[in-house]
Amino acid sequence: MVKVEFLGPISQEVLELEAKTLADVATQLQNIETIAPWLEKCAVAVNDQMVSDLSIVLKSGDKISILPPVCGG
Amino acid sequence: MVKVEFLGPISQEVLELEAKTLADVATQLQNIETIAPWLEKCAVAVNDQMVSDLSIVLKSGDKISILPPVCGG
Amino acid sequence: MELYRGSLDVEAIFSKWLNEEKNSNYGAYIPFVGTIRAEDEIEALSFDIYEPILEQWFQGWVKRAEELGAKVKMAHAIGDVPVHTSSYISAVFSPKRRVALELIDEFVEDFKANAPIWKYDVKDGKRIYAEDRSTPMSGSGLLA
Amino acid sequence: MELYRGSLDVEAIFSKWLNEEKNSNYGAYIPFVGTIRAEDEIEALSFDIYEPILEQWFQGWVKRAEELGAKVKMAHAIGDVPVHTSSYISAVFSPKRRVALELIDEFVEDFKANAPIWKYDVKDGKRIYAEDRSTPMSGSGLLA
Repeated sequence: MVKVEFLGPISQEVLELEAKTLADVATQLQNIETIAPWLEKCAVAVNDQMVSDLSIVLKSGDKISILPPVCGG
Repeated sequence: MVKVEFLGPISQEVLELEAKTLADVATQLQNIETIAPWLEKCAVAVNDQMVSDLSIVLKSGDKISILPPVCGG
Repeated sequence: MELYRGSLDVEAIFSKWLNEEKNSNYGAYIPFVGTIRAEDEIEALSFDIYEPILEQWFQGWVKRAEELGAKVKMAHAIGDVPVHTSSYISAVFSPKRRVALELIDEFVEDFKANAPIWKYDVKDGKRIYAEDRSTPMSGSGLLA
Repeated sequence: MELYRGSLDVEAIFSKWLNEEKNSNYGAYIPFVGTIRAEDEIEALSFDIYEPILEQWFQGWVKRAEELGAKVKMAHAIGDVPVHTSSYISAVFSPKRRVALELIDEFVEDFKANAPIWKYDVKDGKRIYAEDRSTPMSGSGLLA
Protein backbone atom coordinates (compact mmCIF):
# COMPACT_ATOMS: atom_id res chain seq x y z
CA MET A 1 0.00 0.00 0.00
CA VAL A 2 1.19 3.53 -0.80
CA LYS A 3 -0.27 6.74 0.59
CA VAL A 4 -1.39 9.54 -1.72
CA GLU A 5 -1.79 12.99 -0.17
CA PHE A 6 -3.38 15.98 -1.87
CA LEU A 7 -1.88 19.37 -1.03
CA GLY A 8 -3.25 22.91 -0.88
CA PRO A 9 -6.72 23.48 -2.29
CA ILE A 10 -7.54 19.90 -3.33
CA SER A 11 -10.26 18.69 -0.95
CA GLN A 12 -9.40 15.04 -0.71
CA GLU A 13 -8.33 13.01 2.26
CA VAL A 14 -5.24 10.82 2.09
CA LEU A 15 -5.83 7.73 -0.10
CA GLU A 16 -4.25 4.31 0.40
CA LEU A 17 -3.69 2.46 -2.87
CA GLU A 18 -2.10 -0.73 -4.14
CA ALA A 19 0.47 0.35 -6.75
CA LYS A 20 3.74 -1.08 -8.10
CA THR A 21 4.73 2.01 -10.08
CA LEU A 22 3.68 5.61 -10.38
CA ALA A 23 1.84 4.65 -13.57
CA ASP A 24 -0.48 2.46 -11.43
CA VAL A 25 -1.20 5.48 -9.22
CA ALA A 26 -1.96 7.60 -12.30
CA THR A 27 -4.49 5.06 -13.61
CA GLN A 28 -6.32 4.88 -10.31
CA LEU A 29 -6.44 8.66 -9.77
CA GLN A 30 -7.73 9.21 -13.31
CA ASN A 31 -10.77 7.17 -12.30
CA ILE A 32 -11.70 9.40 -9.39
CA GLU A 33 -14.08 12.04 -10.72
CA THR A 34 -13.14 14.80 -8.26
CA ILE A 35 -9.40 14.24 -8.71
CA ALA A 36 -9.05 13.67 -12.46
CA PRO A 37 -9.48 17.33 -13.50
CA TRP A 38 -6.59 18.37 -11.22
CA LEU A 39 -4.04 15.92 -12.67
CA GLU A 40 -3.18 17.94 -15.80
CA LYS A 41 -1.91 20.84 -13.68
CA CYS A 42 -0.41 18.98 -10.73
CA ALA A 43 3.22 18.08 -10.04
CA VAL A 44 4.16 14.95 -8.10
CA ALA A 45 6.59 14.05 -5.34
CA VAL A 46 7.51 10.61 -4.02
CA ASN A 47 8.73 10.66 -0.42
CA ASP A 48 9.13 14.45 -0.73
CA GLN A 49 11.30 14.27 -3.86
CA MET A 50 9.86 15.87 -7.00
CA VAL A 51 9.61 13.24 -9.76
CA SER A 52 9.12 13.25 -13.52
CA ASP A 53 9.00 9.58 -14.45
CA LEU A 54 5.94 7.30 -14.40
CA SER A 55 8.01 4.12 -14.32
CA ILE A 56 9.28 4.81 -10.79
CA VAL A 57 8.90 1.62 -8.71
CA LEU A 58 7.03 2.10 -5.43
CA LYS A 59 7.33 0.16 -2.21
CA SER A 60 4.87 -0.25 0.61
CA GLY A 61 4.62 2.88 2.76
CA ASP A 62 5.82 5.29 0.09
CA LYS A 63 4.22 8.72 0.26
CA ILE A 64 3.05 10.30 -2.97
CA SER A 65 2.21 14.03 -2.87
CA ILE A 66 0.04 15.75 -5.45
CA LEU A 67 0.97 19.46 -5.78
CA PRO A 68 -1.54 21.77 -7.51
CA PRO A 69 -0.59 25.17 -9.07
CA VAL A 70 1.33 27.39 -6.66
CA CYS A 71 1.44 31.07 -5.87
CA GLY A 72 3.71 32.07 -3.01
CA GLY A 73 4.66 35.59 -2.01
CA MET B 1 33.76 86.50 -16.58
CA VAL B 2 32.62 82.93 -15.97
CA LYS B 3 33.58 80.73 -13.02
CA VAL B 4 35.01 77.25 -13.56
CA GLU B 5 34.90 74.85 -10.61
CA PHE B 6 36.64 71.50 -10.43
CA LEU B 7 34.86 68.76 -8.54
CA GLY B 8 35.97 65.73 -6.56
CA PRO B 9 39.63 64.77 -6.80
CA ILE B 10 40.83 67.57 -9.12
CA SER B 11 43.06 69.80 -6.98
CA GLN B 12 42.36 73.15 -8.55
CA GLU B 13 40.77 76.26 -7.08
CA VAL B 14 37.92 77.99 -8.87
CA LEU B 15 39.11 79.82 -12.02
CA GLU B 16 37.61 83.02 -13.41
CA LEU B 17 37.85 83.20 -17.21
CA GLU B 18 36.72 85.43 -20.07
CA ALA B 19 34.70 83.19 -22.41
CA LYS B 20 31.85 83.70 -24.89
CA THR B 21 31.16 80.02 -25.47
CA LEU B 22 32.06 76.71 -23.90
CA ALA B 23 34.59 76.27 -26.74
CA ASP B 24 36.51 79.27 -25.34
CA VAL B 25 36.60 77.58 -21.94
CA ALA B 26 37.88 74.37 -23.53
CA THR B 27 40.74 76.18 -25.28
CA GLN B 28 41.87 77.88 -22.09
CA LEU B 29 41.68 74.75 -19.93
CA GLN B 30 43.65 72.74 -22.50
CA ASN B 31 46.50 75.16 -21.87
CA ILE B 32 46.69 74.50 -18.15
CA GLU B 33 49.17 71.67 -17.65
CA THR B 34 47.60 70.24 -14.48
CA ILE B 35 44.07 70.36 -15.90
CA ALA B 36 44.56 69.22 -19.51
CA PRO B 37 45.00 65.49 -18.71
CA TRP B 38 41.65 65.42 -16.86
CA LEU B 39 39.58 66.83 -19.75
CA GLU B 40 39.31 63.62 -21.76
CA LYS B 41 37.48 61.88 -18.92
CA CYS B 42 35.49 64.79 -17.48
CA ALA B 43 31.84 65.70 -18.03
CA VAL B 44 30.69 69.32 -17.93
CA ALA B 45 27.77 71.22 -16.41
CA VAL B 46 26.76 74.86 -16.95
CA ASN B 47 24.82 76.33 -14.03
CA ASP B 48 24.29 72.78 -12.74
CA GLN B 49 22.84 71.45 -16.01
CA MET B 50 24.82 68.71 -17.74
CA VAL B 51 25.78 69.86 -21.25
CA SER B 52 27.04 68.21 -24.42
CA ASP B 53 27.54 71.11 -26.84
CA LEU B 54 30.63 73.33 -27.14
CA SER B 55 28.74 76.12 -28.91
CA ILE B 56 26.73 76.98 -25.79
CA VAL B 57 26.83 80.77 -25.31
CA LEU B 58 27.93 81.88 -21.85
CA LYS B 59 27.06 85.03 -19.96
CA SER B 60 28.90 86.74 -17.15
CA GLY B 61 28.52 84.93 -13.83
CA ASP B 62 27.80 81.50 -15.38
CA LYS B 63 29.16 78.58 -13.38
CA ILE B 64 30.91 75.79 -15.26
CA SER B 65 31.53 72.55 -13.36
CA ILE B 66 34.10 69.95 -14.37
CA LEU B 67 33.09 66.46 -13.24
CA PRO B 68 35.78 63.75 -13.20
CA PRO B 69 35.02 59.98 -13.27
CA VAL B 70 32.52 58.95 -10.60
CA CYS B 71 32.05 56.00 -8.29
CA GLY B 72 29.20 56.26 -5.84
CA GLY B 73 27.87 53.51 -3.61
CA MET C 1 14.37 29.56 5.89
CA GLU C 2 11.87 30.95 8.36
CA LEU C 3 8.12 30.30 8.46
CA TYR C 4 5.86 32.40 10.67
CA ARG C 5 2.17 32.16 11.52
CA GLY C 6 0.48 35.34 10.19
CA SER C 7 2.08 38.60 8.97
CA LEU C 8 5.84 38.96 8.99
CA ASP C 9 7.55 41.47 11.27
CA VAL C 10 9.42 43.11 8.39
CA GLU C 11 11.69 45.38 10.42
CA ALA C 12 12.70 42.60 12.80
CA ILE C 13 13.54 40.19 9.97
CA PHE C 14 15.45 42.83 7.99
CA SER C 15 17.53 43.69 11.06
CA LYS C 16 18.08 40.08 12.07
CA TRP C 17 19.49 39.20 8.63
CA LEU C 18 21.57 42.40 8.50
CA ASN C 19 23.12 41.52 11.84
CA GLU C 20 23.66 37.85 10.97
CA GLU C 21 25.88 38.94 8.07
CA LYS C 22 27.38 42.03 9.74
CA ASN C 23 30.90 40.65 9.61
CA SER C 24 30.64 38.47 6.49
CA ASN C 25 32.18 41.19 4.31
CA TYR C 26 29.34 41.23 1.77
CA GLY C 27 29.11 44.46 -0.22
CA ALA C 28 25.48 44.14 -1.30
CA TYR C 29 22.34 43.18 0.64
CA ILE C 30 19.10 43.14 -1.36
CA PRO C 31 15.90 42.15 0.41
CA PHE C 32 12.64 41.76 -1.47
CA VAL C 33 9.65 42.59 0.74
CA GLY C 34 6.26 41.38 -0.49
CA THR C 35 3.21 43.13 0.92
CA ILE C 36 -0.47 42.22 0.49
CA ARG C 37 -2.17 44.82 -1.69
CA ALA C 38 -5.72 45.94 -1.01
CA GLU C 39 -7.54 44.91 -4.18
CA ASP C 40 -10.68 43.01 -5.24
CA GLU C 41 -12.18 43.70 -1.81
CA ILE C 42 -10.05 41.10 -0.08
CA GLU C 43 -9.49 41.32 3.66
CA ALA C 44 -6.39 39.19 3.62
CA LEU C 45 -4.56 36.54 1.68
CA SER C 46 -4.02 33.15 3.25
CA PHE C 47 -1.26 30.62 2.59
CA ASP C 48 -0.73 26.87 2.84
CA ILE C 49 2.85 25.64 2.68
CA TYR C 50 4.26 22.15 2.18
CA GLU C 51 7.39 22.54 4.21
CA PRO C 52 9.47 19.44 3.26
CA ILE C 53 9.54 20.36 -0.42
CA LEU C 54 9.87 24.11 0.25
CA GLU C 55 12.92 23.35 2.37
CA GLN C 56 14.44 21.29 -0.47
CA TRP C 57 13.66 24.00 -3.00
CA PHE C 58 15.31 26.54 -0.72
CA GLN C 59 18.39 24.36 -0.12
CA GLY C 60 18.86 24.18 -3.89
CA TRP C 61 19.11 27.98 -3.93
CA VAL C 62 21.46 28.02 -0.93
CA LYS C 63 23.83 25.81 -2.94
CA ARG C 64 23.41 27.82 -6.13
CA ALA C 65 24.16 31.07 -4.22
CA GLU C 66 27.16 29.52 -2.48
CA GLU C 67 28.71 28.71 -5.86
CA LEU C 68 28.48 32.42 -6.65
CA GLY C 69 29.99 33.41 -3.29
CA ALA C 70 26.57 34.68 -2.22
CA LYS C 71 23.92 33.85 0.38
CA VAL C 72 20.12 33.68 0.20
CA LYS C 73 17.55 34.00 2.99
CA MET C 74 13.82 33.68 3.03
CA ALA C 75 10.82 34.15 5.32
CA HIS C 76 7.18 33.37 4.57
CA ALA C 77 3.87 33.59 6.37
CA ILE C 78 1.52 30.63 6.98
CA GLY C 79 -2.22 31.28 7.31
CA ASP C 80 -3.95 34.66 7.06
CA VAL C 81 -2.06 37.85 6.22
CA PRO C 82 -4.18 41.05 6.27
CA VAL C 83 -3.84 43.65 3.51
CA HIS C 84 -0.95 46.13 3.88
CA THR C 85 1.09 43.64 5.87
CA SER C 86 3.86 41.36 4.61
CA SER C 87 3.69 37.68 3.68
CA TYR C 88 7.09 37.16 2.08
CA ILE C 89 10.65 38.43 2.38
CA SER C 90 13.61 37.01 0.57
CA ALA C 91 17.12 38.40 0.39
CA VAL C 92 20.49 38.02 -1.26
CA PHE C 93 23.88 38.93 0.19
CA SER C 94 26.88 39.01 -2.11
CA PRO C 95 30.34 40.54 -2.30
CA LYS C 96 29.48 42.39 -5.52
CA ARG C 97 26.35 44.13 -6.77
CA ARG C 98 25.92 42.41 -10.18
CA VAL C 99 25.64 38.95 -8.64
CA ALA C 100 23.20 40.25 -6.03
CA LEU C 101 20.98 42.08 -8.54
CA GLU C 102 20.77 39.09 -10.87
CA LEU C 103 20.33 36.53 -8.11
CA ILE C 104 17.46 38.33 -6.33
CA ASP C 105 15.56 38.47 -9.64
CA GLU C 106 16.03 34.76 -10.42
CA PHE C 107 15.41 33.72 -6.81
CA VAL C 108 12.12 35.64 -6.55
CA GLU C 109 10.88 34.48 -9.97
CA ASP C 110 11.71 30.83 -9.29
CA PHE C 111 10.04 31.18 -5.89
CA LYS C 112 6.85 32.36 -7.62
CA ALA C 113 6.96 29.46 -10.09
CA ASN C 114 8.13 26.55 -7.95
CA ALA C 115 7.82 27.07 -4.21
CA PRO C 116 5.08 24.72 -2.89
CA ILE C 117 2.85 27.45 -1.48
CA TRP C 118 -0.88 27.88 -2.13
CA LYS C 119 -2.61 31.22 -1.98
CA TYR C 120 -6.22 32.01 -1.06
CA ASP C 121 -8.19 35.24 -1.12
CA VAL C 122 -9.99 35.91 2.14
CA LYS C 123 -13.39 37.58 1.57
CA ASP C 124 -16.16 37.76 4.17
CA GLY C 125 -14.06 35.39 6.24
CA LYS C 126 -14.08 32.77 3.47
CA ARG C 127 -10.93 31.28 1.89
CA ILE C 128 -11.02 31.11 -1.95
CA TYR C 129 -8.15 29.44 -3.85
CA ALA C 130 -6.40 32.02 -6.08
CA GLU C 131 -6.50 29.68 -9.05
CA ASP C 132 -6.23 32.36 -11.74
CA ARG C 133 -2.96 33.64 -10.24
CA SER C 134 -1.40 30.23 -9.64
CA THR C 135 1.19 28.47 -11.80
CA PRO C 136 1.58 24.72 -12.33
CA MET C 137 4.99 23.63 -10.98
CA SER C 138 7.54 22.29 -13.44
CA GLY C 139 6.76 18.68 -14.29
CA SER C 140 3.01 19.13 -13.86
CA GLY C 141 0.67 16.75 -15.73
CA LEU C 142 2.74 13.62 -15.08
CA LEU C 143 -0.29 11.67 -13.82
CA ALA C 144 -2.83 12.99 -16.34
CA MET D 1 17.05 61.88 -1.43
CA GLU D 2 18.90 61.87 1.86
CA LEU D 3 22.57 62.67 2.46
CA TYR D 4 24.19 61.88 5.78
CA ARG D 5 27.62 62.66 7.21
CA GLY D 6 29.40 59.30 7.80
CA SER D 7 27.94 55.77 7.84
CA LEU D 8 24.24 55.26 7.22
CA ASP D 9 21.97 53.94 9.96
CA VAL D 10 20.68 51.11 7.78
CA GLU D 11 17.92 49.85 10.08
CA ALA D 12 16.56 53.36 10.69
CA ILE D 13 16.47 54.22 6.99
CA PHE D 14 14.89 50.88 6.03
CA SER D 15 12.16 51.36 8.64
CA LYS D 16 11.60 55.03 7.80
CA TRP D 17 10.98 54.22 4.13
CA LEU D 18 8.82 51.20 5.00
CA ASN D 19 6.65 53.39 7.20
CA GLU D 20 6.47 56.26 4.70
CA GLU D 21 4.86 53.87 2.18
CA LYS D 22 2.92 51.77 4.69
CA ASN D 23 -0.45 52.79 3.23
CA SER D 24 0.57 53.37 -0.40
CA ASN D 25 -0.59 49.89 -1.43
CA TYR D 26 2.70 48.87 -3.04
CA GLY D 27 3.19 45.11 -3.29
CA ALA D 28 6.98 45.10 -3.60
CA TYR D 29 9.68 46.97 -1.67
CA ILE D 30 13.27 46.28 -2.75
CA PRO D 31 16.08 48.10 -0.99
CA PHE D 32 19.67 47.78 -2.11
CA VAL D 33 22.08 48.17 0.82
CA GLY D 34 25.71 48.88 -0.08
CA THR D 35 28.30 48.08 2.57
CA ILE D 36 32.03 48.91 2.57
CA ARG D 37 34.00 45.70 2.16
CA ALA D 38 37.28 45.16 4.01
CA GLU D 39 39.80 44.78 1.16
CA ASP D 40 43.16 46.17 0.06
CA GLU D 41 43.87 47.13 3.65
CA ILE D 42 41.56 50.12 3.59
CA GLU D 43 40.22 51.55 6.85
CA ALA D 44 37.30 53.28 5.21
CA LEU D 45 36.06 54.72 1.96
CA SER D 46 35.37 58.42 1.72
CA PHE D 47 32.93 60.25 -0.56
CA ASP D 48 32.55 63.70 -2.10
CA ILE D 49 29.14 64.55 -3.53
CA TYR D 50 28.06 67.37 -5.79
CA GLU D 51 24.54 67.79 -4.51
CA PRO D 52 22.87 70.05 -7.14
CA ILE D 53 23.52 67.58 -9.97
CA LEU D 54 22.89 64.52 -7.81
CA GLU D 55 19.48 65.98 -6.93
CA GLN D 56 18.69 66.48 -10.64
CA TRP D 57 19.85 62.98 -11.50
CA PHE D 58 17.64 61.63 -8.72
CA GLN D 59 14.61 63.69 -9.82
CA GLY D 60 14.97 62.18 -13.30
CA TRP D 61 14.54 58.75 -11.70
CA VAL D 62 11.63 59.91 -9.56
CA LYS D 63 9.83 60.89 -12.77
CA ARG D 64 10.80 57.68 -14.57
CA ALA D 65 9.53 55.60 -11.64
CA GLU D 66 6.30 57.60 -11.46
CA GLU D 67 5.55 56.75 -15.08
CA LEU D 68 5.76 53.08 -14.08
CA GLY D 69 3.54 53.59 -11.02
CA ALA D 70 6.60 53.11 -8.81
CA LYS D 71 8.66 55.14 -6.37
CA VAL D 72 12.43 55.39 -5.80
CA LYS D 73 14.31 56.47 -2.69
CA MET D 74 17.98 56.96 -1.99
CA ALA D 75 20.38 57.70 0.85
CA HIS D 76 24.15 58.25 0.61
CA ALA D 77 26.98 59.02 2.98
CA ILE D 78 29.29 62.04 2.71
CA GLY D 79 32.86 61.80 4.07
CA ASP D 80 34.41 58.76 5.69
CA VAL D 81 32.59 55.43 5.97
CA PRO D 82 34.48 52.69 7.88
CA VAL D 83 34.61 49.12 6.55
CA HIS D 84 31.59 46.91 7.37
CA THR D 85 29.29 49.94 7.56
CA SER D 86 26.98 51.28 4.89
CA SER D 87 27.53 54.18 2.48
CA TYR D 88 24.57 53.76 0.15
CA ILE D 89 20.96 52.58 0.21
CA SER D 90 18.52 52.90 -2.61
CA ALA D 91 15.06 51.41 -2.91
CA VAL D 92 12.15 50.85 -5.22
CA PHE D 93 8.49 50.51 -4.27
CA SER D 94 6.04 49.27 -6.88
CA PRO D 95 2.62 47.64 -7.10
CA LYS D 96 4.05 44.60 -8.92
CA ARG D 97 7.27 42.65 -8.58
CA ARG D 98 8.50 42.70 -12.22
CA VAL D 99 8.61 46.49 -12.34
CA ALA D 100 10.38 46.60 -8.97
CA LEU D 101 12.99 43.97 -9.89
CA GLU D 102 13.82 45.63 -13.19
CA LEU D 103 13.81 49.16 -11.82
CA ILE D 104 16.14 48.46 -8.87
CA ASP D 105 18.69 46.99 -11.29
CA GLU D 106 18.58 49.94 -13.71
CA PHE D 107 18.48 52.50 -10.90
CA VAL D 108 21.54 51.06 -9.13
CA GLU D 109 23.52 50.65 -12.36
CA ASP D 110 22.77 54.19 -13.55
CA PHE D 111 23.65 55.45 -10.09
CA LYS D 112 27.08 53.79 -10.40
CA ALA D 113 27.64 55.29 -13.85
CA ASN D 114 26.19 58.78 -13.52
CA ALA D 115 25.69 59.98 -9.96
CA PRO D 116 28.20 62.80 -9.26
CA ILE D 117 29.95 61.12 -6.35
CA TRP D 118 33.69 60.60 -5.95
CA LYS D 119 35.17 57.76 -3.99
CA TYR D 120 38.47 57.65 -2.08
CA ASP D 121 40.24 54.83 -0.29
CA VAL D 122 41.29 55.75 3.22
CA LYS D 123 44.64 54.18 4.18
CA ASP D 124 46.79 55.31 7.11
CA GLY D 125 44.40 58.24 7.44
CA LYS D 126 45.15 59.38 3.85
CA ARG D 127 42.49 59.83 1.16
CA ILE D 128 43.40 58.30 -2.23
CA TYR D 129 41.08 58.82 -5.23
CA ALA D 130 39.70 55.44 -6.41
CA GLU D 131 40.54 56.24 -10.01
CA ASP D 132 40.70 52.63 -11.23
CA ARG D 133 37.13 51.96 -10.04
CA SER D 134 35.67 55.23 -11.34
CA THR D 135 33.69 55.72 -14.56
CA PRO D 136 33.60 58.83 -16.76
CA MET D 137 30.05 60.24 -16.76
CA SER D 138 28.12 60.23 -20.04
CA GLY D 139 29.25 63.12 -22.22
CA SER D 140 32.80 63.10 -20.86
CA GLY D 141 35.57 64.50 -23.04
CA LEU D 142 33.58 67.51 -24.29
CA LEU D 143 36.37 69.97 -23.42
CA ALA D 144 39.32 67.80 -24.50
